[in-house]
Amino acid sequence: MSRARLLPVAAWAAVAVAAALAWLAAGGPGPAGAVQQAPAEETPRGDRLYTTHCARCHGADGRGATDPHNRAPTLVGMEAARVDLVLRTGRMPPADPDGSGRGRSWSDRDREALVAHMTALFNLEGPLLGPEPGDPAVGREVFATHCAACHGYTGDGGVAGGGAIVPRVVGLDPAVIAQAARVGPFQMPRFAEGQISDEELGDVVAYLDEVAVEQATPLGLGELNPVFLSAFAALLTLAMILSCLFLAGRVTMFPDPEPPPDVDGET
Amino acid sequence: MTEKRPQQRDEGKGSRRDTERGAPDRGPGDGAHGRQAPDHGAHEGLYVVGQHIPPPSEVNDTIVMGAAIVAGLSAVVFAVGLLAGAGTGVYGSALAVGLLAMAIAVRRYFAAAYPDIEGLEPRELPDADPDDDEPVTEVPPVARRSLLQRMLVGAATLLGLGLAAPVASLGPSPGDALRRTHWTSGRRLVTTDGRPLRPDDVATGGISTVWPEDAIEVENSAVILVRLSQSPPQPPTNLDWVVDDSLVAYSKVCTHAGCPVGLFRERDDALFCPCHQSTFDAARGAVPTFGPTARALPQLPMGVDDDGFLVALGDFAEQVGPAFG
Amino acid sequence: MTPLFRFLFDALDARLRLRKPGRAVVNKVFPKHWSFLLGEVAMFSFAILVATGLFLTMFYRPSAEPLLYTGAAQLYEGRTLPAAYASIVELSHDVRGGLLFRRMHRGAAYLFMFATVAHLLRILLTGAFRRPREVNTHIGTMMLILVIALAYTGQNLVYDLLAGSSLRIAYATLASVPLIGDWLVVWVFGGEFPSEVVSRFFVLHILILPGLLTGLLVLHLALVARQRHTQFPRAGVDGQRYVVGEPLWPSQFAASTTLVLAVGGLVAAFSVLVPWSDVDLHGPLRLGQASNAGHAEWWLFWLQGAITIFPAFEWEVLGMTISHMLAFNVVLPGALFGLLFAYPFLERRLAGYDPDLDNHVCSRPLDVPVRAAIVLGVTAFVGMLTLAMTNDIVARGLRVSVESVMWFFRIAVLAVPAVVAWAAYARSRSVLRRRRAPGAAAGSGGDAPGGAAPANPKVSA
Amino acid sequence: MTPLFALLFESLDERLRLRKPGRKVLNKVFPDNWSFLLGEVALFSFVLLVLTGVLLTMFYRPSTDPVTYQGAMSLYEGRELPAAFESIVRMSYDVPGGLFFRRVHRGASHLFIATTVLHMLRVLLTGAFRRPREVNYHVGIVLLMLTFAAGFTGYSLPYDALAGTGIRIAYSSLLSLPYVGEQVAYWIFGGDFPTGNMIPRFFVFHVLMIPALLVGLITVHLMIMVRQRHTQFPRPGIDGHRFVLGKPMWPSQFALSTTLILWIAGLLSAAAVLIPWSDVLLIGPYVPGEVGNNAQPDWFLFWLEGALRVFPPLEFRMLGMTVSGAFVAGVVLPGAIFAVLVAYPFVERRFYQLEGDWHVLQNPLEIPLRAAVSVGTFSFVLLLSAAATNDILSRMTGIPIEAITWFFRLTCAFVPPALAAGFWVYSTRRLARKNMTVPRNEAEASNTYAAKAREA
Repeated sequence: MSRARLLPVAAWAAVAVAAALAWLAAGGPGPAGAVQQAPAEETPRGDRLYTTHCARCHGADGRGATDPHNRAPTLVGMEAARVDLVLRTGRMPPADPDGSGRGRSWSDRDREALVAHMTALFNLEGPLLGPEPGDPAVGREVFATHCAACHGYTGDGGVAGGGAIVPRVVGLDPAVIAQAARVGPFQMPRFAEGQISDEELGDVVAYLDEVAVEQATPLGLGELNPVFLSAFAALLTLAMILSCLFLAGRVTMFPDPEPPPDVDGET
Repeated sequence: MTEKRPQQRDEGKGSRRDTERGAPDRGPGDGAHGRQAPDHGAHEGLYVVGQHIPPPSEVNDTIVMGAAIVAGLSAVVFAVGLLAGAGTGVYGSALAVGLLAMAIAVRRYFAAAYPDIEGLEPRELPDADPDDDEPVTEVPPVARRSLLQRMLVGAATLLGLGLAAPVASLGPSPGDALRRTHWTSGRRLVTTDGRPLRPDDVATGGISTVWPEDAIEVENSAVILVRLSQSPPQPPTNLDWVVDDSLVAYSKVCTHAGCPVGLFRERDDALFCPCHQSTFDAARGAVPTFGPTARALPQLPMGVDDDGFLVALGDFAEQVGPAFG
Repeated sequence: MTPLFRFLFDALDARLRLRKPGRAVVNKVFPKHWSFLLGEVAMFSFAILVATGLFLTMFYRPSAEPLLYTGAAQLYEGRTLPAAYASIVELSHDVRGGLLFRRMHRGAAYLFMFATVAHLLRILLTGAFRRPREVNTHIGTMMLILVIALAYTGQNLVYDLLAGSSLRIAYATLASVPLIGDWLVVWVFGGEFPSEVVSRFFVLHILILPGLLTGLLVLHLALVARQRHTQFPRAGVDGQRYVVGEPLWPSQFAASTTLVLAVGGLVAAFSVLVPWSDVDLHGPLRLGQASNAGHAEWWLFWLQGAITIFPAFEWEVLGMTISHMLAFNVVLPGALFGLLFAYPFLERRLAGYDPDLDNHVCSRPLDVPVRAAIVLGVTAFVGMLTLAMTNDIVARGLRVSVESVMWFFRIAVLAVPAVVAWAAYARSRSVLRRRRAPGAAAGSGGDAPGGAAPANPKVSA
Repeated sequence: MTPLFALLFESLDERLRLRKPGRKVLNKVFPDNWSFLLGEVALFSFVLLVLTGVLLTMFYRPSTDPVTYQGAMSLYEGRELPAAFESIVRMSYDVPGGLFFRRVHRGASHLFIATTVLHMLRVLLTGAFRRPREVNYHVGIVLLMLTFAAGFTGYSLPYDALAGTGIRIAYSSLLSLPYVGEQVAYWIFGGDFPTGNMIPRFFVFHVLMIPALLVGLITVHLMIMVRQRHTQFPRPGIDGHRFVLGKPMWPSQFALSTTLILWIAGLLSAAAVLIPWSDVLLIGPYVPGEVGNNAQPDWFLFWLEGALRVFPPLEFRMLGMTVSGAFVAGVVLPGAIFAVLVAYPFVERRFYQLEGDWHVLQNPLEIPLRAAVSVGTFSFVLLLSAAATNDILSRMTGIPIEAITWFFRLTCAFVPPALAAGFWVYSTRRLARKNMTVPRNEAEASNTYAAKAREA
């Protein structure tokens, strides 16, 4: 019986744990940072960083290579935004020689120096975007129209098939969000000014910040995907069954037969 | 704690608590037995005082049949009238006549087929009444009884069916509404907020959801505009409907369960439905490459008008959206 | 009985042992008297209301948001209407059968109201409310209140101009309650007039009130079955111990089936002939618009009559406002229903019944002078109020000034009931005196106790 | 008993003679086993659903007409929303307790459906459906369908983007009916999706028709149960065929049930605080032509969603009708599963030539057919449900979704039959090992039970 008494307690412990898990599964809070426009200037620091980390594949002239075991693209004339994005997300230099995986995470100072250096060296095109957060309400509508299809209504991400995973975009650096929308990295489609204006990008950033801070319950849960909710429904039911076990006198269903008492209960 | 006092499962007689406590098994009939009803011949708990056996009557039978026929017919009139869009007066009166006729039929039938009983019921029902199921009393069968019964049942059925007719009012008849969309030749492609699009508004590898300029957010006309980046479109894509060799438009309504196909994988030009993961190859006429759907997304005939805006050249060639029919 | 049906019945019987309880049911005896069918009529019209109502809910839009109507009604084609009214116009003009079912719903509602009141009067006049049936009388009274509430909410869902007037009156009535009036308004309307009222009334009308009504109906019938019917005195029958009448099967079943079909048929017929609830020309509720001769529905005449003819006043008492509305739209109906609830005990006290004696035999309306006086008097009072509401029409008809008609009613409303009550009292005394005369016991089936006379010697003495 | 209450009771009793029937009710015996409480939990959560639901109807607006939201929710302040979604936002942000009661309502619905299913499983596995209780078993199955209907319509009413997508899919399944699909869909939706009548109608379905049917059928369910008495598990030395053994309604069972409903209410309130059931505000209102990634229905419809996801592409015309994957997976398959449930009691009775009435429950492993069929069916349903989470799985494991889908296609096709066969073989062997046979009638059953007892 004492074990039965413990059961509901155990159930609630389980609820708490699962909630924490779900929260982690949902990504938890992300970092937030500021950006400045990077000037085009050659600096010794940038030069050092480039030669140590980039030149091996992209070559000192930044023209990349095309031999089978090194397919580094040319950097000349590439969008500055794309370079900045790749560095911010730590995709370069690659962890694995085949160009996949995430490498080191750059300090802002290094990254800015490197981008500035490369901009000067290989005249990278276009501006670096660092939108200021705008109106979240407008942002929600823009997000629903252009982004939700892949990233989910709450920016939670998902799958895109073909092994492609759509990343969670909540709590990212505004610059990452804005530049990703413009340059369309990897599998992601591009969105031109004509589709999402710069200030609309700011609005989207504001909306995603809103999502990042939204915590609907004391467990820190935001709005959950039905699958995670179903896990909680299961826990709730489980807790209920445990309660029944606890409340009911008789728990065994088909008892082992024992010799019948003298009263005879035959039909 | 349990002693075995026999207990009939099927009669709520006695109280189990008494049984378990070993108290005398008092049936709920107690108190009732004292009273004796005047002896009119007790019959299964009902004291029949008197009953009048109806004499067989051809006239009566004819009335029943006539009324039943009228009821059935007017039920049909009601249904047909309603469906055929006749005036309220027509099917309304039909319903009225039908119900009234049915009333007469039922009334006359019972008057003929059953005795008119007057009985005494004790206020305390004796609970221990015999468990037999003889009819209250024998009635000489009405002439053509089974026929009458069948006609009554028939009329009742027709009435029931007739009263089901209003179901048809619940929605218009679809016609070919589901096979047409709002796309016609010269219709501009506009975004959800109504801006007409020029080809260069969609970046390479970009997508955009567009509508006919006069039917924004009309589900069936949703179109997804794709700027292919990897490979130029090739058959079965209709190349005449492709603008500057990379801009192609498909219906956004999934051919499986009708979700909007909003997800574009730029690397392999694949359109992907997030609901059930149907995958379409945007470069090859959006033929399904994976998932539960069997049909390609219809391609929108698209061109550019004199002002340089994207326009439709006509409606979709194939049926849009999930399968039906 | 067709083989299939017999097979199903036997299968069920083998599992549920239906025969015996079944027989108890089919042997239930129903006294044979037309007035005992009033209740059934009410029940059947309720059934019709549910059936047609379900159909109507498929098209009704419980919302006052402006909506562009595009349909067959020339009057409103291409105009923006409140969604509720638009859906009513759509029902009447664009939905096959819509107008008929709307009319049937309204017609059945009127029948329901009428039959319920008539049933209540039968109970009151024949003393069917006496012990042991006070409980069921109270349930019945609550059902009457629910019926009125249902009719009222339903009539306003149409959201036409008249609904506008009646909603405003309800708003004013609620507001007139001292101290909590403004709260009541907010709770019912959800804010300033009219705000949420449509969706609120919709839920009340299709969900809450019908739910309560169904529950009470079941209880009402269960109690009738448990306590057996009352019945009119019959020679040679000890009505205190036996009910005389027709068994449920086949006689009463035949009667009821006929009745339900007849009710349906009549309602349908009237719906073809009478334009119940055609509101096209009223136009939608628009704030700040009202129409002349905006009469309430007939079953509310007595209330509107009360606030029409009685002089207006407004007193400040202890910081509360005691207004004309409060007196005649809150206190007056409250008092009447209070009297209705109290009446069984009141009569027992006034007529001095033995409180431990059950009564199962109905007495004739004039058997108890007190009852005759009170019931008929109050009925006359409500009737006069009802007439009073038509004062403008009377004035037009008789070509006299409304004021004089009003003054006539101000007096008549008080005088007529008094006269009626006095007359009834006197008449019933004389009736009793005549019955006590020798050789008059015949019609009264008097093997007492409780033959004809109220089950108590004191009264007839 | 307080004097007032005593007075009331006495006067009522004088008029209605309540004591005798009252005693019958109070003496009704409830077998005490935890699994018999599942049904009660379902009943009580339904009660809670009605209570909270009535409250919610006071604020919900069944309409999709655009209205401008003014309130505390900054995301939507001053913007145009469909009235239904606007009322949900208002309910959640501007009505005191609104969000809480919405969550309690949703949580109770999860509990309602889950316990209904479990109750049904208990009845199926232990053979409580056998004659004379087939009728009540079928009533129960109809109740189960109604709970699904109630759950789906309720999920749709907020008219958020997920709900809209769900309605869209339901509409497509209706369309896929051969021949009549279009007309039926038009009848239910009042036109081509999305219509203005859609949400008002779902509202009426959800608050009026389905609950009315539920209440009616629950009453029938309970009345039949009372009339037929409870089944019960075998108890040594008790002739369960002739006696029900358990707690009388008063006081034991009354106490238990009261505890139970209070406990449920408490549990649900706690859950409503901790878990964001039915928070849909960030998801936003439904806009035709838009859908978000990982759009799932509620868990109890996962099996249908899963069927739609894993069913191989199929679409051909035959006899002038279109047979599509959506039709087979969304209409035929569930129909078949429910058909199996409905038919099973008769199949079993025929298969083993069972005789007479059965009132004592039976270990499913002692009757191979039941073990095989139930395990097969429910493993199938569970696998389909799992298949509905393929995108989440793919995302968590990194395995491409195509692979996962193929995995489920194969498992759904082969695992359930394998499991069924396995259980068949196991339970047959088990019977042989205990040298038992499947009893033909209850007497035989109790004899074998007594025999086992003597061995023991």
